[in-house]
Amino acid sequence: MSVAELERLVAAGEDGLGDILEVSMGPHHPSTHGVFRMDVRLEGEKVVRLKPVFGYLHRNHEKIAEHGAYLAAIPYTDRLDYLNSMTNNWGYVLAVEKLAGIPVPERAEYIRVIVAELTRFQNHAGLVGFLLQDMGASGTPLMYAFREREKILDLFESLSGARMMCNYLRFGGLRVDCTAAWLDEVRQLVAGLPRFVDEFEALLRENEILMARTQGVGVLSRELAINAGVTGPMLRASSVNYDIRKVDPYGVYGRFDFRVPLGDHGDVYDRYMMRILEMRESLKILEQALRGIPEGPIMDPKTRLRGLRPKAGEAYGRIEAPKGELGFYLISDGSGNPYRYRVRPPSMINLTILEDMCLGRNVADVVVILGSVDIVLGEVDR
Amino acid sequence: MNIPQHPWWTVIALLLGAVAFGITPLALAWLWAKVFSPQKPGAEKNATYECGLESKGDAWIQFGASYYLYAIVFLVFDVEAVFLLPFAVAFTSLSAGACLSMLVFLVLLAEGLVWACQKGMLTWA
Amino acid sequence: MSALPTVEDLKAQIEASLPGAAVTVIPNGSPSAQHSLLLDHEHARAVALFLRDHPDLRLDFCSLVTGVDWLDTETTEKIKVKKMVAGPDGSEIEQEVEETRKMKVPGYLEAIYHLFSMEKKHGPVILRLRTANRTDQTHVPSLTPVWRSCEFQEREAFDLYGIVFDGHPDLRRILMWEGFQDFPMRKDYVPPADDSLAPLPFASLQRASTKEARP
Amino acid sequence: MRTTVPFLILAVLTLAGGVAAMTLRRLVHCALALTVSFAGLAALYLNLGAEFAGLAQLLVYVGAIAILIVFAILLTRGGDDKAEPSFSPAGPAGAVLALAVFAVLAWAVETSGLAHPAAIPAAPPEPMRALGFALMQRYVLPLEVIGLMLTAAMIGAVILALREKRPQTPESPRSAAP
Amino acid sequence: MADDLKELKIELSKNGIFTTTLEELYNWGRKNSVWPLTFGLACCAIEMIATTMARYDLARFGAEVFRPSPRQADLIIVSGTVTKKMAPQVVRLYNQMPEPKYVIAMGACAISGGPFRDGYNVLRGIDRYIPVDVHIPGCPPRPEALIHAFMTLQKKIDEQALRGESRPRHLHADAPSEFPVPEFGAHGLEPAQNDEVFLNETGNPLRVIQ
Amino acid sequence: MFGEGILQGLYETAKNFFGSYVEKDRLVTVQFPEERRDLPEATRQFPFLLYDGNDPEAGLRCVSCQICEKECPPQCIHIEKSKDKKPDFVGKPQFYPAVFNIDVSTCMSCQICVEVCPFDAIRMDNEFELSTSNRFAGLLYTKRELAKSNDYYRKIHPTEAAECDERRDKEAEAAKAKAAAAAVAAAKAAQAAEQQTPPAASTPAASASSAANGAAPKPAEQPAEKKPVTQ
Amino acid sequence: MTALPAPTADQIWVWIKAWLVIHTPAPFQALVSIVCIVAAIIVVFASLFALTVLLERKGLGRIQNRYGPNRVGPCGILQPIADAVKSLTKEDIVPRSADHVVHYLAPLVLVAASFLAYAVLPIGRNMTAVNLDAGVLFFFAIGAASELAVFMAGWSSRNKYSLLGAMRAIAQMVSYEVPLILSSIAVVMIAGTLSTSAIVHEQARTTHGIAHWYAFTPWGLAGFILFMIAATAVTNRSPFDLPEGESEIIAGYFIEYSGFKFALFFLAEYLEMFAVSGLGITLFLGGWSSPVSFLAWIPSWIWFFAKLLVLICCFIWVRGTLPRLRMDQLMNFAWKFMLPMTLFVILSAGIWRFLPVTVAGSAALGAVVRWLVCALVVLLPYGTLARTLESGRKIEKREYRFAD
Repeated sequence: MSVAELERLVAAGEDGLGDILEVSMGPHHPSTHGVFRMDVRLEGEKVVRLKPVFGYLHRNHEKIAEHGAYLAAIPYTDRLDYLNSMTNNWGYVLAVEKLAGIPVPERAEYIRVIVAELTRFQNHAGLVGFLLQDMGASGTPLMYAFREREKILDLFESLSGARMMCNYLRFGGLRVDCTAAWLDEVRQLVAGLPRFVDEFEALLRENEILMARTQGVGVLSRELAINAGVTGPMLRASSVNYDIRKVDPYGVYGRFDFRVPLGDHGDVYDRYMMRILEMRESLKILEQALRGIPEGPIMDPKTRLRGLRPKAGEAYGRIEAPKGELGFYLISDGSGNPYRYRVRPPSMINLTILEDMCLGRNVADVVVILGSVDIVLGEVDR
Repeated sequence: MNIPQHPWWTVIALLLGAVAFGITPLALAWLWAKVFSPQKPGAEKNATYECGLESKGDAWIQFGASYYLYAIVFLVFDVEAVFLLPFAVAFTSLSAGACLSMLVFLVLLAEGLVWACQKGMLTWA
Repeated sequence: MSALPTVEDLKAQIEASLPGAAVTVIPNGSPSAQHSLLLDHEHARAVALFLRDHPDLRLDFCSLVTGVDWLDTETTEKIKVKKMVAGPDGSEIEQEVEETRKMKVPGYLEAIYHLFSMEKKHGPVILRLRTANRTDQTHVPSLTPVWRSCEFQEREAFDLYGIVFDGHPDLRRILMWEGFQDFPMRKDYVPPADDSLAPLPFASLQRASTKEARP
Repeated sequence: MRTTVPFLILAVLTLAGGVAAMTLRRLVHCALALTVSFAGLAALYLNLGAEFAGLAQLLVYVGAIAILIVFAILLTRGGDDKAEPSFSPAGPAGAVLALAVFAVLAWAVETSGLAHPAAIPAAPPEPMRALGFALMQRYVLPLEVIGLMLTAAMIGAVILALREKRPQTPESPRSAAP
Repeated sequence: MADDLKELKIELSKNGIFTTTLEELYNWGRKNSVWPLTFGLACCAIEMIATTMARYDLARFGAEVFRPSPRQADLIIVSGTVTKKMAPQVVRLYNQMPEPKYVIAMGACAISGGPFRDGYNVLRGIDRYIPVDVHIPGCPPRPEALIHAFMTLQKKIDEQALRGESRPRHLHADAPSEFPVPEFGAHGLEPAQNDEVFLNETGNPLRVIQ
Repeated sequence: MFGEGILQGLYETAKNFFGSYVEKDRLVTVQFPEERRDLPEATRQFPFLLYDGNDPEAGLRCVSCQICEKECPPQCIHIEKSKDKKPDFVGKPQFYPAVFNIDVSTCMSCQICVEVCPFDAIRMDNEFELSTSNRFAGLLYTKRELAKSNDYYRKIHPTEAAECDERRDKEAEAAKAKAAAAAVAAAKAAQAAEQQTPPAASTPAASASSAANGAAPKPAEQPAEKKPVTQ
Repeated sequence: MTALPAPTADQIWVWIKAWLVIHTPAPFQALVSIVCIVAAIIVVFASLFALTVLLERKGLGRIQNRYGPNRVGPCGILQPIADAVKSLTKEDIVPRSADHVVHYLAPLVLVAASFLAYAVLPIGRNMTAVNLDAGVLFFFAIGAASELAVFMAGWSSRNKYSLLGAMRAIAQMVSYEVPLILSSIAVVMIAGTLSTSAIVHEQARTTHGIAHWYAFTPWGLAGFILFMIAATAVTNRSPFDLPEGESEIIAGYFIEYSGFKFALFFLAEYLEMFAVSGLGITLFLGGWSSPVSFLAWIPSWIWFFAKLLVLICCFIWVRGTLPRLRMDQLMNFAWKFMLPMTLFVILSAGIWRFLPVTVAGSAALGAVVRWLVCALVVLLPYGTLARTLESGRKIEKREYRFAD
């Protein structure tokens, strides 16, 4: 080895940080929750830059909806956030109801709450399972989560005919009414679900590895969260009390007694716990809704589904979807199809601050942070 | 056994056996490919996998120094273990004084470790 | 939800605090009655900051950003024009003639912002920014410096509508690939010819994927 | 024959490893070849009946030193850098140095009693235990010195590494460059 | 199918018992150890995950070993909408899998673009670029339907001959094992389809109707 | 902090492991294809066409009105109207589909075709074992494959079918009564006209709006009819 | 060969081998003997690998409320064979830019190193393949090769993820090898030998019908637990499976391996797990000996494999439960917890020897005092270390507030 060489090595040693490794994580990656990609620059294993790249599932939902009738868009909304078709339906029909001024019967509102909260429950259970999967828990929590999810999907199927793509809500009400037997099944399920949440918590809530992996990781400050338009459990984990069910109550949410859990640290653990606590609150809402559900029609017979032509104008309807504020913005030009149809996808906007949360952290943290954001690519890319 | 057997012959045989155990299926697989299922390399197929994208930049880059430190500390403790082993074998018949001197040896190293710890050097970057 | 001033009051407040700002109220005819404010480009960011930081408004949460494409429209109007026409006697006389004139109203692209307040828990206030036309003057000021939440959504409007947001930190295509040249959400976008539905088993399925927006 | 044939094989292996380590073009290959050489040396020890020395050689050299070398290569130049052509300006000097070391060793061996088979004492019945006793009684002071040296080495490494640790910005200037 | 079987039988008798048993062993091993690639695109991916979960348990067929690296996978389940932006990646992943490899197009989108086929960024069926073994209609197909498709695939594997002209693609030395990756163009993918793959039942390339 | 959380987790999984041998709840696998769960009645996969009686061609309810074709969100239905007409179940001459194709490789199982069909002619099947290696022929269902009998419908959707049958029976009866009444009216015009109320709500057009309005059950709302003597 | 050993159940395998050997011509006897040993090790542990893979898949299934593979052959027992056939006939891909020679050698080195470790494991009474004086040292020395093999695999693939995986793997194996060796040194101290057979013999002695397993002493128990934790890490098993951390770096260092080479990695990983568990059994759990003398009639090799099976089940159980650690936590755990703890275990073992067996004339009291003192030497540092392990970041149970 020559002296010059040695000097070069010493210089390299002074530098000491090593080269930057540019890795693209995704679009095919086990824990990017679909075809999401992060262009990551690594120094060793530390992330020094992270650029989210998406659009790999951009399937032109908005364009298609602008070409179709108002009714035809409902089954497409199922496929936005494909884990939560019921709440997607609700967001859309809410916007149409606002746009066209359609009233909704009370019984329909109650059933909407029931299906929406069941949806929220299964979304959160699944998310927690996926999050732990990202942490390498070899599938067990995910299996337990899906075990319960299947029970909920069974209910959805016997109500609406499909497991995932329910296509159940209609502007002005619902597609079909539920039977008393179905409600009884829901009651039975709701009575059994707390046991699952308990089991889930026992499995991992106090697990040292989980706490070490999540506490203090991916901290999101209150100010940044608000400014970046983060919504949903992620926002509340950063101790912002903002839940559209409380702030801008839609449907009959104003009638129910439930609480909004808030986190103080804004880290992954808080986000994880928000989901678990919200599952419990959902069960509370479900109990009340099941108690209070009135008899009556589910649809105003005057409502036109086929060939709806709202007056020219626009409306923005938003709901608290499991992932955050799901909004639909519609502009009508008086014709049978929306002139502009726009989805406010919560998980896409929640991704805005992904880089801020990941900088300086480990590769392993990145997947956990991403997991805690709870994205669904169908919604991010639409 | 009446035949003088050096134990290392068994080790060598085991080594050969293990290598054969590894090579045989590889050879079989090669044979299978020859006879039935031809290998079909291709520009895309034999490209580096990177999440479905074309790999950009080389993987063989200069790595950060944090790994190196661990290797050195490991080396130190490996050597320590090598000295510990004869001591451990003789331990039952050693005097307390000898044991104390080994304790000193250990404490010296442990102290170094604690010092490194306090300097934050054993915190993974 | 605390009380939010009406759009007219908002307009007055803004114009009082920011001299020179031109704010137009765009009424909304639907039952939702969500009226909006059209801002001028020069003062858009100042207005946004004002709305965000005003202690009574605190519109700290920009929920939705979207682009809309309004096509060039042709309006025909009948106007009476005085014209010299040849009189019956061969001389020119002035006569009122009814004439239909086609007016081409240039279309424009619009960026729409829906603002809410997380602190005051009210909203929405809707802002609109319009480009001059759809072809070469498609710039509007970016509001990303005011609200981070606009970052991806403005990029999306850029990607799909071609609205250029001046001052955006990282204005690249977001959903389509780099190198894609069209703005597919525009109303007059036509997919490439080789992109027909064929070969589907029945040809009549060629649906209006290339059709224009219905009137 | 029984002792010489294995010896020859192992010696050739060791030497081949060494030569390969000098001549191969890819540094990681050199390191791996060096490992083969280490392993060959360990096998030579074992062949001589020095079980402890041989296994310790494996443990320390193959297990730790080789890793260290590999890390050093990856840390300094990535993996792909080719070694320089075999004859660098420092080459002849190295050769002279190697010869000198060899000469000294040869002289030492020749003058010590080990060169004469008759002088080799019979191996103790429990070599490990004997080694332990020797280490803890006769060589206890060297042991402590070794302990001190090891600690010093560790501290030295830490200090070296400490210099490299500096406040890091998320976007270091180098990474900003394309 | 019946013709295939007959041909297979004749072929088998020609090759003697050795090939027969070898073939049986080969097919038996392949069909019972189909490891899918961890690869989900959209809605169908959730049903694919549900299929591996406790209720449906794809593991019973020995297929729960989802490998994240294409090098170790046998099966790529194209589960969901393939967009034009994603299509090159899917093809590349398929290319990077070792032979024998199988493709299941799960759900309407993967087969034909499904409900989204009107979209400007949606590929109208992954079979334009890679050969698909089994199609499952549905949007999304139920987990049972995926299991059924999986069994269809197993049956297909089981019927494949080791020798003779009817042997599957991967046993032909000259049949391609990788397919050109489409490139991003200014308006769409180029080329819009691969004529060597996109064939109708008669084996003729399907032309795009202009 | 001492590992108790880990131990608790291990206890939970052990409970599930041993529980799987004794408790039904901890071994939830349904071993498809040998074991099958009963599909709920509402389950929908792909549409099929209903026919009455035994002849799939003659009994086909579809009158080729093409509403479903128009309303289908993914546009997967293709209908070609017949040139001639054939009588439907009430004896009214109607068109029938010369070609009725559904591309199940595109169908999104949304059931909107069922909702909008005014003739109870299209319903959702619950068959899902449809995987095929035949991309084109295997996934294009023609009229022949789509036509299924009313008995089949009764089997897979008993409640819905009963409702539908009842409605159609009423319609048929009403039509018959109307025809009878018309016949009677031809003879004794004045008397019969007073007795018979025209069943306005039961025309196909009216049931169209009912189906479109979320298939709200409404037979109860229908005006009570005097049951005419039939057979 | 003077006499065959008695063909008891305990010695049946030894007897069979001896029988084979004495029935071969004298010049080949040594060869036959060696071949017997080698074949036995390879066959037994390769089949154990197949069994374990199946067991793991089915066990994980049960933990997750499902069946696991059950359709290939009766109850799915032919599943591993199907996998083997598939792997054998799978195409082998070597990336173009890879270092082909090293890429090819890596799995072979790994498998060879894994098999070599079995040479010194006493899998039954008189059933140690090679009774080396420095058996334990041999085991660790051989283990060093597997680190290199992993590096070779990861580096030669020239894939970013595989290189990350390889770096992780080496850093991890290197860090946990130290506690692994140190915790076994405690046993060597008390046993006074490095020979594995001698260590087992030492533990096979009984007092009042209870064997002298080192796991029955406080330092031995602590040492065993530490040893097994380190073993989990060294063999890259969950929750220390970072080098192949699927959710982060896809498949880690063997990301580019296909066909049977990949299967060899799989095999080697399991073989290492068996080997290191076997060493744990040898060192702490009395090897092939029975814990209580009235169960001594059960053949020794059954004892060994029963214990091995139990440990394997524990590995599976842990894998089915725990999430993975992060790299920095893993390293912290090794250097700031495992290493000091093993040093205290050594200290405890030293104290154990120097404490009197009887106190005030009572053996029972002596035993109690010895137990308490040694346990304290381990437990006190455990308490402090567990507390300070995450001193930089506070890890705590949290309470949450709710807004109405």
